[in-house]
Amino acid sequence: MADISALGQTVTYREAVAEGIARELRRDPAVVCLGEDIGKAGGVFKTTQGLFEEFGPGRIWDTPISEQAILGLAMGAAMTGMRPIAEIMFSDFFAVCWDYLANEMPKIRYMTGGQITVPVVVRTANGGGLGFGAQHSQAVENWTLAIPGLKIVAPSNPADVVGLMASAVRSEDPVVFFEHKGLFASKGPAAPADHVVPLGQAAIARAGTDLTIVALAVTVPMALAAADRLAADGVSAEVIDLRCLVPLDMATVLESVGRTSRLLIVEENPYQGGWGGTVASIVADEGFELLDAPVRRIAADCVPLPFADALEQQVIPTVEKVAAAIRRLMAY
Amino acid sequence: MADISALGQTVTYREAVAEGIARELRRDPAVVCLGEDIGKAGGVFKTTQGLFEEFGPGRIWDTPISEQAILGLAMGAAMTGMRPIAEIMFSDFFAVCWDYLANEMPKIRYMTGGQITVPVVVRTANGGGLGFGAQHSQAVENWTLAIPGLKIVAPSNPADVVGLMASAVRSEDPVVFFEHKGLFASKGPAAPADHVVPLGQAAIARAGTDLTIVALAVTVPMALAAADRLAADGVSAEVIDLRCLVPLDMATVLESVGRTSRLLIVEENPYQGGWGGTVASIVADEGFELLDAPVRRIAADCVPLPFADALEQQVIPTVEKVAAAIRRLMAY
Amino acid sequence: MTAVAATDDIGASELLALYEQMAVIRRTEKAAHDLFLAGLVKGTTHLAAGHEAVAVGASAALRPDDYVFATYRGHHHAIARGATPEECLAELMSKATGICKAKGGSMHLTKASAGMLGSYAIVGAHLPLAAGAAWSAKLRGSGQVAVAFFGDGATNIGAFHEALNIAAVWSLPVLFICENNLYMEYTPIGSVTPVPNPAADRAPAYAIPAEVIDGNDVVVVAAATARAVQRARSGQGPTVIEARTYRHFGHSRTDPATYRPAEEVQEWMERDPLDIARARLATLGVPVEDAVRADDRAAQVVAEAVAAARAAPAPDPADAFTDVWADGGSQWRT
Amino acid sequence: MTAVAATDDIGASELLALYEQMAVIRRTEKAAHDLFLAGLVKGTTHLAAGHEAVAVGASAALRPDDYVFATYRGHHHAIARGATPEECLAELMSKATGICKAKGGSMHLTKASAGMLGSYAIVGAHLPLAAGAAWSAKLRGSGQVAVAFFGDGATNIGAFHEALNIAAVWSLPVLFICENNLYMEYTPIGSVTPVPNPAADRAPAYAIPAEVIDGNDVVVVAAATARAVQRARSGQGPTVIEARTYRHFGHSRTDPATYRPAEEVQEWMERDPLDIARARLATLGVPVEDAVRADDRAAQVVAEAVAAARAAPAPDPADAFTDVWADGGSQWRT
Ligand SMILES: Cc1ncc(C[n+]2csc(CCOP(=O)(O)OP(=O)(O)O)c2C)c(N)n1
Ligand SMILES: Cc1ncc(C[n+]2csc(CCOP(=O)(O)OP(=O)(O)O)c2C)c(N)n1
Ligand SMILES: [Mg+2]
Ligand SMILES: [Mg+2]
Repeated sequence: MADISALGQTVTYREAVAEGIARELRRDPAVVCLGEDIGKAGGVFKTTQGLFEEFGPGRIWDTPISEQAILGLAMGAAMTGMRPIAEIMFSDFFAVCWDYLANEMPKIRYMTGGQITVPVVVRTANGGGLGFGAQHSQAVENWTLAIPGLKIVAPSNPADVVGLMASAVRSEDPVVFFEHKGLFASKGPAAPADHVVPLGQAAIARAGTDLTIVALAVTVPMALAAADRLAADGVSAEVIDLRCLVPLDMATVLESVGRTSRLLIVEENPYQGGWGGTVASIVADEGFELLDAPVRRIAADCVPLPFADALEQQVIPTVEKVAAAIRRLMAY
Repeated sequence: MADISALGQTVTYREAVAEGIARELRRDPAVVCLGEDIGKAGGVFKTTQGLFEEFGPGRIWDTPISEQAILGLAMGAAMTGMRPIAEIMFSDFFAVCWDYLANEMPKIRYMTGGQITVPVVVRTANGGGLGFGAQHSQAVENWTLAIPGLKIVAPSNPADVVGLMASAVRSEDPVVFFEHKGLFASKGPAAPADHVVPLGQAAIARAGTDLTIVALAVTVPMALAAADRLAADGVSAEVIDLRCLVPLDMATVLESVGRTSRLLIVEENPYQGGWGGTVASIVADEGFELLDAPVRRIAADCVPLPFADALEQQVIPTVEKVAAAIRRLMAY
Repeated sequence: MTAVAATDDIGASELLALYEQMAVIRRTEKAAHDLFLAGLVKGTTHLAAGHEAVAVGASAALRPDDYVFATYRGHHHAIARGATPEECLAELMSKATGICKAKGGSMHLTKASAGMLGSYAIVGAHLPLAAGAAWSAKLRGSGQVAVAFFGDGATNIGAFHEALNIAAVWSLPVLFICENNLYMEYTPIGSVTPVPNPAADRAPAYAIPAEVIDGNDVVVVAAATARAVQRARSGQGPTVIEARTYRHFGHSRTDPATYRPAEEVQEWMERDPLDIARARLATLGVPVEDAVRADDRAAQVVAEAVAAARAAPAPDPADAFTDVWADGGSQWRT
Repeated sequence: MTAVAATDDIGASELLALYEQMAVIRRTEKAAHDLFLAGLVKGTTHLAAGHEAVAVGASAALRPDDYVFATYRGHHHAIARGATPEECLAELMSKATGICKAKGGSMHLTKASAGMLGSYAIVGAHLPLAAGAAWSAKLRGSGQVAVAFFGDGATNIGAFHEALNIAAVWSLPVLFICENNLYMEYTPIGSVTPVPNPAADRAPAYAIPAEVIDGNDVVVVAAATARAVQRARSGQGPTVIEARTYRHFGHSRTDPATYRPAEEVQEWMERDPLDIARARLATLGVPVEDAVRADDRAAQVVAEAVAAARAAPAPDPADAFTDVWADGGSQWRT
């Protein structure tokens, strides 16, 4: 693997995924990767490019199209001394191995009274906006939020990818790691050496005083763009990058809302059952007295994702929709 | 099947399930049932008792332990002229056939531009409180709420079971029908003949003026009991039985909150990602000006469900917890 | 170049019609490829050039009211069942006239009115659906059969196992036709499967009869399908057919398929299903000009389809909010 | 009454020890049954009385550091691997001293310190886990093997297929041991499976060797397991063992199992694994008093276990909020 950790260098999110994995593979011989086409082919999104060449077939395992086996193998190996990183190619395919994410990995420690530890990372390409249609475009981070016992990571930029991957792999608990398809080509500063971002710490991606925007993964750059656009109108928006859904850093959100008194949540999953509902309900309870305006959510509309760009843009969050929501909220 | 439709008779929720299915089987020859042990054995919860005897093996099909096949068969048959009622024995097992609920049934109409119709009902025993442990006790109605394209029904009493079953089977859209394990033995008035409860209409289970409690399935009797208890203290609580999560009758909820200005949501699924978050966020947005107090949610704690009664009661909603929450909310 | 047996009972004019269908598919796939490169097709495509004989041969043995379920690599099945190249290409080009109103895209071509009940993009998911359609046919006593086409890679996923088992136990009129093109995306099926024929070698686990056939010979495919259809319609239950074939393009989009050895590619290119059909036509005494004319007609159909699809309007943005429910809308709350 | 071959190479004292283990299991199950009827065990139980020889025979062929994965019907596997009747019964009785701190219950008995890595209540889910543990052993070069015990009904679920396939392809040191007790819950396996031996007849689909054995003869089970372990440890990959057995109680709780024909029940009761072991002991020249004494010891162990479990304290309610995360707690937000 090329060394992309040199300071000041700019890398893609895609490269950061491979880099983040490579660093952990180098650090700990118990780390091992498995998934479909992740080896010689370097992954369908090229997010495992170079790993097979550097680490060989003993560390990087190509599997059949057997998602239950992939996650079952990963869990069984994690229970017995390894630290597997399993790839599920598209997050939509969680649906064919959901039992491992919903009933096995998150519950075994609890139901054995703490006897079993499952240090596994499940990586997946999440989200829409690329015209892949209803079965290859979903943002399903909210599926995993419904399951107590999973840690949930969804980075928005290359340095966070590396830093959060380090924490995910070192976590003794199962972690779902959402890599956003719409961000793979995006660029940002490379992570410094030994970069570790702890799980459960939101970042203030943009400081502001007039309203708080809570965002995750692809909606972070979207919120930042909208905030920049509104700055021209004199609106000072604070953008919080949650980075994780579990642990969920509500302290940072509530502190921000305490300063701004307005909250807009921007999430890519559908409105019905979306993670923003959980955040909104906490604020509507614990932050009720902080609010000067309704809590608003921009989420995907409650329809399957259409193929055509022109239709998909109608359904998923966009900079325009966020900007319009900011305007409406500031006008309240 | 015994005729339990005589007016004034009292029946169990369990009997109502079998009765609701039987009425539809009698009415429409396209209705057919499939699932594990639903035939001669009458179902592990005895909710299909008598069906095999009345309708025979051509209408009531025992399957292997193949949940993907069960839902796949049901969907394929629904696409081609039948109206299958599929049973998934415990709702936890949705995890082994989630693809059909998440990616296939709810999306095929949309992604074919309306060419295909899937009139299928997926019945399942949902919920906890019986000491069945982490993998047989979950309330997973929120899993389905995350999926646009599914209708979601969860009756709280025998008459509604029959009336909503009629609507579910007659629906041209896929319906997930949650039968609550904790309610099977509960009793209520039998449904009158030809009883049909439309999908998406909440019921005011108890009228009140001081606060609105939104409940579903097992939390309805829980909320009613808590409300009765608080009545002694002079609190007049209104209890709304949502009956369905999709279509979601927010009009009834918002109207009620408009009168009471206080909202408590009681849901059995875990707080994180629970359906109450969606309801709370709509009220915190569209009903912001109606509220005189924080929106509160009583939900399961964010842990897997423990086996021991004494532990499980710590985790799931109880009458005591609801009563305490009412008190706190009225004291705000 | 290609040796064919002259013993199969298919007439010259019928074979010529099948050849023309294959030519239409080949040219449609080429057009899709070019339009993708030109940026006019977005998202992804999985082209079936090379697989034409499977779709056309199998469809030739089916009744119009039979059911077909395909994968994301399903253009050939849609066209073989009667979808026009124009409505398919319009779909790929995100046009309002697309076969799924531009809501499905390349991976979900569907022509329900012709019994082509969808293209599914979750590997293996449609095998139980085909079993379900077959169960429905059995319940209704309609005499219909259902066919699931799927890739070699699908044989290792759970849904495959559950579908074959239930189809056998309930003796359902369903055909499981595997298009074994030797590769999943970029990984050879042989490296992740412990038996040489991933579909056929599994069939005995369900007491289902199976055949491994030359999937590049449309006559062989039609004959094997006809035998399986005959079994299904006469109540003898499911059949597994493993049709060996090869894709001419990469897995999807612009994949150059460099993971395939040059000699292997060469060998299979020499077994082009269109060439094999032409050789068969010659054996049956059909003048070469007839095949050329069929080709020309195919070329013209596809050229016109491209032009019409290009000219077609974009979908109405409001269409994003229709077709969730049977009432036509998408309202989920009051 | 039961005829046994005297040719198996197991010594008298070893067999007596196995017999005593089986007796302990039998009495534990009987105790669990009675405690359930007395209302002291809540929720559900799936008793393994009748299946003792599978657990005890297989465990006899394993190393202490090997891995075992069981189903919700797993009391016998927990005990065979070293869990005490007391900690198991305390678990069933919702006591703080339960093997899983009363958080798991009957369906999830686990003794990780003895390599008994859990009892799983989603049918089939643990087969891939066992493959994963075997993969881990292979990666670490530890020489360990993993065993998944599962029911006949589990052979029709997708995870079975995926687990066997990957185990074969990666040549993993894993044993798939099916306890074929002829029934799923209340439905005979033969009515939903198209092959007579639901596990063994599927093994060729993965090129995995398989045996169908008498699961009620502990010596037969031990010998078959030893052969499979030997293959696994020497790098020859997985084995399927289908052990035919029968449950003495119903499927769960108070199921009277009236769906089973009386003659069938009778026939199997006459093939009680404890009787078979006693007959074998006699053949080996072990005095009948030795078996009686082993039985008495078992009775005493279980009686003491019941008393201790009854006397044990209830769990601390605060325990509901521990053990979600490796840090011991359950905090999911700030
Ligand atoms: C459940 C699932 N896993 C993985 C994928 C990603 N994927 C799409 S096509 C493909 C390869 C399929 O290979 P095969 O079944 O041989 O069909 P082919 O593409 O060769 O026609 C994979 C892995 C998917 N769509 N669904
Ligand atoms: C995926 C799944 N489907 C259904 C069930 C319900 N269930 C529990 S045990 C059982 C029967 C299992 O039969 P078998 O595998 O033969 O094991 P046995 O109980 O006979 O030991 C069923 C259907 C389940 N637990 N998990
Ligand atoms: Mg292939
Ligand atoms: Mg069994």
